[in-house]
Amino acid sequence: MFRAFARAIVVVLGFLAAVQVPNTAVAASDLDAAVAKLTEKSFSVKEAAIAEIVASGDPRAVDLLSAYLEGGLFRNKKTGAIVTVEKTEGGYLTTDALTGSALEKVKKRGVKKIRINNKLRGIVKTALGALQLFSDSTETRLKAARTILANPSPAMVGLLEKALAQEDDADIRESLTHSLAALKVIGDDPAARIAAVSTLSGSMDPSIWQVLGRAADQKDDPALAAAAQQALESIENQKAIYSLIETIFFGLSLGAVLMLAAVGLAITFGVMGVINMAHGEMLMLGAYTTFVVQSLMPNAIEYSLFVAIPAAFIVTGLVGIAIERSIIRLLYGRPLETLLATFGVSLFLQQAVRTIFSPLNQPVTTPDWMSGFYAVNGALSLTYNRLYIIAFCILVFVALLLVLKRTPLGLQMRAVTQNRAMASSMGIRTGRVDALTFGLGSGIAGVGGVALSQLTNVGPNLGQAYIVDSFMVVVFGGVGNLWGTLVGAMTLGVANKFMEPFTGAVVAKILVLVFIILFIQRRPRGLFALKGRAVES
Amino acid sequence: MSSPTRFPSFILRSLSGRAPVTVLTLVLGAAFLVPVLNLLPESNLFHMPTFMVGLVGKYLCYALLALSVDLVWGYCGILSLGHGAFFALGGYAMGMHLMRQIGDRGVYGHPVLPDFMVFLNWDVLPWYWYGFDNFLFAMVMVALVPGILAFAFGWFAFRSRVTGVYLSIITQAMTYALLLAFFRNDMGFGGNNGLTDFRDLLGLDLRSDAMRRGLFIASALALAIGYVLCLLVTSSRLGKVLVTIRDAESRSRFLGYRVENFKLFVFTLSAILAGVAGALYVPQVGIINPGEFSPINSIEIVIWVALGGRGYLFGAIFGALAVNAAKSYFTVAFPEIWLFFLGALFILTTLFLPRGAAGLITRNPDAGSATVLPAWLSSILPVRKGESGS
Amino acid sequence: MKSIVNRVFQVGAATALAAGVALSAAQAEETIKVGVLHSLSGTMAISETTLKDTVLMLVEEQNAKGGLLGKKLEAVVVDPASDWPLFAEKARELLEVHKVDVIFGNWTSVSRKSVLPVVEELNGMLFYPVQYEGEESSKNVFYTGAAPNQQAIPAVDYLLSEEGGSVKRFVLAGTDYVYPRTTNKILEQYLLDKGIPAEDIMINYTPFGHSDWQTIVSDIKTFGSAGKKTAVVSTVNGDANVPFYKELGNQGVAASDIPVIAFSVGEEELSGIDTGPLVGHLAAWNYFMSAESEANDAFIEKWHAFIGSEERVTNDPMEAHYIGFNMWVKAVEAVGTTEVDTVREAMYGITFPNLTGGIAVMNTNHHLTKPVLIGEIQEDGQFETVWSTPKGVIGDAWTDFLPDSKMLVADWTKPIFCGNFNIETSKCSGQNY
Amino acid sequence: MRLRAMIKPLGIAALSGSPSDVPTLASGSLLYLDGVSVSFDGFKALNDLSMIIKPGEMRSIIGPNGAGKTTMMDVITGKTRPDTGDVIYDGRVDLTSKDEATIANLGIGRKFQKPTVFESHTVWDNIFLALKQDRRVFPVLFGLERQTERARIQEILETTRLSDLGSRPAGSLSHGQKQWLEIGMLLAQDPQLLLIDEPAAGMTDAETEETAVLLKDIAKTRSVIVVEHDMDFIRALDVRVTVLHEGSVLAEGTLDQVSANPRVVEVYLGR
Repeated sequence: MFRAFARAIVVVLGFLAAVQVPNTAVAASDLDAAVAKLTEKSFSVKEAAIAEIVASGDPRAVDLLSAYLEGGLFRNKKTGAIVTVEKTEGGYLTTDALTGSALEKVKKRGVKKIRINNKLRGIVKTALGALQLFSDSTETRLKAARTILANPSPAMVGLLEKALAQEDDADIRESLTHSLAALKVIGDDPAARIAAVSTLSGSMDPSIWQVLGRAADQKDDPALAAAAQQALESIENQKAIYSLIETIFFGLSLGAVLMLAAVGLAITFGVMGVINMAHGEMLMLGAYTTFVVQSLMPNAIEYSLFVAIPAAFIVTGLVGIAIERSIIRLLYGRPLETLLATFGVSLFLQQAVRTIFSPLNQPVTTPDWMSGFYAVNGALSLTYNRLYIIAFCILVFVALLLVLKRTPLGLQMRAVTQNRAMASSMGIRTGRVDALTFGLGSGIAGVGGVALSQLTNVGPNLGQAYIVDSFMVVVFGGVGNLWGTLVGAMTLGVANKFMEPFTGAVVAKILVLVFIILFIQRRPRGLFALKGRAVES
Repeated sequence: MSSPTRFPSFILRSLSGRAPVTVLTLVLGAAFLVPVLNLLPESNLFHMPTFMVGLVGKYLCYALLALSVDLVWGYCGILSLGHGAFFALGGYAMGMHLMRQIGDRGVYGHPVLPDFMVFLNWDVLPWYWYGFDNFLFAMVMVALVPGILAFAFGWFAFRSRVTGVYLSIITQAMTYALLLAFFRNDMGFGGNNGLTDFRDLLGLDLRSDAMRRGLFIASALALAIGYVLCLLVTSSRLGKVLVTIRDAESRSRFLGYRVENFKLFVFTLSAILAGVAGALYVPQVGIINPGEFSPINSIEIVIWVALGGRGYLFGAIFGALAVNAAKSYFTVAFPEIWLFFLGALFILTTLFLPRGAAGLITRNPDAGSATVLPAWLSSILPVRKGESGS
Repeated sequence: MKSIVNRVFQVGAATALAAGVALSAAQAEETIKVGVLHSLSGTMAISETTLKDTVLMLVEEQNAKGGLLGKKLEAVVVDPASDWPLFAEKARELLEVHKVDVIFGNWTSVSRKSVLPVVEELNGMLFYPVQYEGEESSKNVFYTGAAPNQQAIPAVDYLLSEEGGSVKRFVLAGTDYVYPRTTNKILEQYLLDKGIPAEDIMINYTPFGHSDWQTIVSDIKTFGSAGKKTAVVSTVNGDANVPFYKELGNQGVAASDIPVIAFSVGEEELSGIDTGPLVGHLAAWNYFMSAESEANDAFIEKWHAFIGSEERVTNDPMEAHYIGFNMWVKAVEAVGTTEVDTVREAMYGITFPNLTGGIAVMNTNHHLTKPVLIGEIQEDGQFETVWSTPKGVIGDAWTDFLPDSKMLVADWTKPIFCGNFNIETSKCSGQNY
Repeated sequence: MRLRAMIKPLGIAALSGSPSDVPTLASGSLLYLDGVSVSFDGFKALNDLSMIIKPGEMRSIIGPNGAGKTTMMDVITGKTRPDTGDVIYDGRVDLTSKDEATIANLGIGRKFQKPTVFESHTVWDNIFLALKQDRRVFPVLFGLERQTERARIQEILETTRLSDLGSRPAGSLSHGQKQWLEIGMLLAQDPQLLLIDEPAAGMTDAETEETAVLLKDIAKTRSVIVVEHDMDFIRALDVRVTVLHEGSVLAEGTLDQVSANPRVVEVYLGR
């Protein structure tokens, strides 16, 4: 650890020297030489090269290091030139990384990526942080300040103070102040140390907890240790609250996944009474549709999901209608036999995707806007994809509720499922309604599959992984009740997540299943059972 | 008088139908013939390879399992999607006995602990492994463990009047929970790998051909006994009550039959049969692992029964044999696409053979009434007395 | 009633017929039969289908070279359908009915354990190509995948080294089955021996196919925020990896903060993931597709041609089959027969070049000597080798880090001739030979 | 209105008073319902219903759809638990805590509106299963058909005119035959109290008449409650009539009395 610090110091000292002598005393050829050293095999040589690049004070250093960090620096195997590349048909267009001049087109294996490892990444990040602390962009400066906060080194004090003096932005100032305080905690002045601890207390940044943790552990200055300990305790209390919120969030998002997985089944099984073992495969088809849509529009991945959702609905809906018209239609009144036939369908569909798409998992890309997280603070961050999934789940639920309650199809659907003969005699074309209902259930399952494709494997086994859970949710909520499915899914999700920290994931799942078994004893028709005479018959 | 009569000798009668005679002849015939064919020299045209003996032996265990499902589903309307659990528990009880029989011949040479406990650094044998070194104790457990689980599960579920798909789904939850539990290495049942590397049973080497023949005969006898037992139960007065529960549960209650007790009885009996099937299965395939608890396995059992003909005991046996033979054949003949065949088989049978294969060979009991009865009902009507015994 | 009997017999006859056809085919044309025992359906098809194709490719290639001992090779493919007892049944069928000379197969430990008694009883020969937990050496099995000392231990050594980031805290995360359990037991002991205190080791198990990783990733983040460099050693199995890595990416666990080193994630697993957020996470294997050697280039080219797609990747178990198959061919050619015992003895000391450079050697404990590589995940789903052992590491069947196995050795040459010889008591326990 | 409160203004002083009087009140009755209410999702199917059936009494219940007739039967036979109120059988047994099987074994038989027979059993077996016997599992398992039972079955089949159909599956019977079979099953149960829901539905006039005769015959030795819509049939029965409306008793008396009651007319004809 100390050696890592020492290197960081070297890096930044080099930088400071450059700042103080702004008129580039370092010749451009030094940068060339330093960059060339990056291609050496030894990681310690590379490390020295990074220090030299920073020390060069060359304005190109930021771009070069950023490219290096992101794995965008290559060496032309033939000419030895350091280049950045752009993918094109049949190979790469290369550009000289140092001069920016376009070079020749090469084959894929004609260039070699300049290697980096995790340790170098850390060093480059810190160096970039230092370099970018005076950038014009507030965003870049904030990022730089946060990077430094993650790993400040004493040699940076001057730099940080200078930056703080110039800075107006409150967030950046806070980061800088915290970095300085973190450095003071390990500084020489005992009074300043205690003062720094009080500056840091209440912070919700994990890197500060580390600073305080180290301060609380040290034995030389008991007063400091006590102060740090106290600061940590108050943070712990806050963390406990945030961790509770986090658990609820996890639970709700798991519930949303269960809901999306089960909601199609709530129609095909819940409303129509078809024990639909092929439901999982409808999820699978939805996920594969996402894959196909993404491979059809590789340049617009950001929007692919908006295409995939209706596409999945239509594809799986049509498959559902086809299944209903060809098989299930013949089995009304024989609910248990639908189990067997749909099980056959499920085997068939699994093998079909295996034959068409290969048995391997297919890569589905997560759009950038769904990646990452919203950091409330250091203790609580909500991942975007989960937030979107919860929102999506609610959206699907509301849409489905509206279809069932407010559209003629919904009305006919309820009429047919409640009294087929009566509905038919009132002129409702029951066959058509059956097909559409099953299509709706399948289509919604397909939409759920789009959501699942963002979370899990898209492969032939996707359906199998969710079918049992889906049935549990629908039955627990009460067959035939959409609200039951929603509440059931959320209850199971949250219960699971609250148990998991104590019992581990496996036992939590077992306990949830046992809970369902016991619950069904208490309420043999699920959470939202219909009461009265109609149910009995 | 045209009404059927009942004598104390109804036992003989129930066994003297055409189906019982055929089934028992075939099963007992196989018990005798297969070992004999296996004993023939390999050059002989009729020689049956040991591989086939083991394979058919395995099918017979599946047939007994299917029989147990048919008893509850076909006769009492309880669609259990968790019968694989009872089968697996019986298998584990047998597996634990076989593990203890290994003794100090494990790879680590530990005198008591099975290998998987040794390399997970266990020091002592968990208490629930006690007694399994004794063959009789283990055999009692084979019946008792699934029986007690079924009794406890049924006690709660039937008393609370959980019926229909709700019951099906909680049986599925039960086997799924057990699957997850047995996967845990901390449970002390070998986790995912389960129990394997068995050596001998009753002092005889499990790998010897003689042992295989012995196990085959045992499986055939168990199937025959299980069949006779089911036959007696279904043709007794209790069997009739079961059918009334299947067809009109609440009506049976108003007649004064305590439905939950009848269900409990038949469910427990069925679980014990499944456990016995599992116990015979394990030494023949050489491994028992949590995969047997997987919900899909239990659904498959139901499919054998449906395919063979629900509510016909011989149908269940036939379904189990046919589907598994087809599976063995397809997985070799069309390894890449056999699921298409199996899937199509299930769909087509459901659509065109609503009464299963058994429906093909039994006449509709009252052809004239076919138009009166709903299709599903006629599909489960028992065959005319004396014809099938079911 | 007649029809039921007929039907039973028909199905039985069909099975017998299938067996018979195979038999008569064998008599018609003298071939050397290669059994392929990989799941083509069910949960494991995802990984094993590729290995089936690899063996088919190797067989085709060998036939193009003129076959073996003047005979054509014939692959017999069966589908054990990810059903473990079915593995035993199919193995028996391959050996007894199809009379194959060698079997290439299995992926999961449980399937190997299921097949083991069968190949031992019928004296077959099985090549097992996947990294595994060790603690086994059967006379009838050649283990061409990595033993724990060829994967897990070097990986941890790398993490402990300065270059690997001088890691001080470890999360051992795995799926709850025997491979992770054993590997983690070994690693735990190894780390304790290296002076890592017990409170800096967190062990976590999840069920198969676990898909909701929120809590665990969050726990890892918390565990990693204690001020010491933290890394995750992942023995998470197949399907569960995609949601695991997605969650890591989403919760912003970057490789430079908390690197994850995996033993079950290869190129094929990555081909199903968007690897953007995973760049810098690690894996330890004996082979990476990115390895630069002419043999590897040729192998990849052949693979692409065989499978008909430039997109398909190669991975470590494929190389294991490649080495195992070629070693077997060499051994058979050397002794001029496929008779199992003769070939087995000829296998010892056989060498074959690795695709990554260097030479693999088959040892008398039935494990290979192979180099160990650490690779970083790249944007394109490939691994970039960041570290490798200077020379090949001898696969150790019995780990030195578990109290009950450190006194065991495997050596299938005389005088020991035992897969689990106890050097303290000089006993060979529980063998049937 | 609770029964006691209702009785008081009628001047039956002996019956009014503290709750401890309830057994006294119920003691003379075979069936005693007091203040029974049942609601489904807010809908009050029974609303403070009170009624007394004496031993050997036959009673007709009429009322428009939704008046609570079937729910009342459900409550008596244990299918539905009342939210409030007492249901006491034979002056001592609280039926609200018993399940259907117990109540049936206590001697209460029920015939459903829609004939419910065991369609896949023969007519003979339907009667056989209904016969009064030990209903516990093991006695049933080992129980064999005795000679006396066979005679009794034969007798019932003759009473219900199904002698020739003994070996037919019950599912193949006509609607009327099923009604008769169900009555036969009731007889086989040998109950003290019969609850009969619309026995004449779907019968020809001649059959209806015969049914009325049969029921009157049965009522000589037992109590019978008949729910019916067919006024001719009720007239033929010639018994006391209770009119239910919206879950409680609207009127009680002879058929002529209740049909003269303006409120009954209003309920039946609407305004």
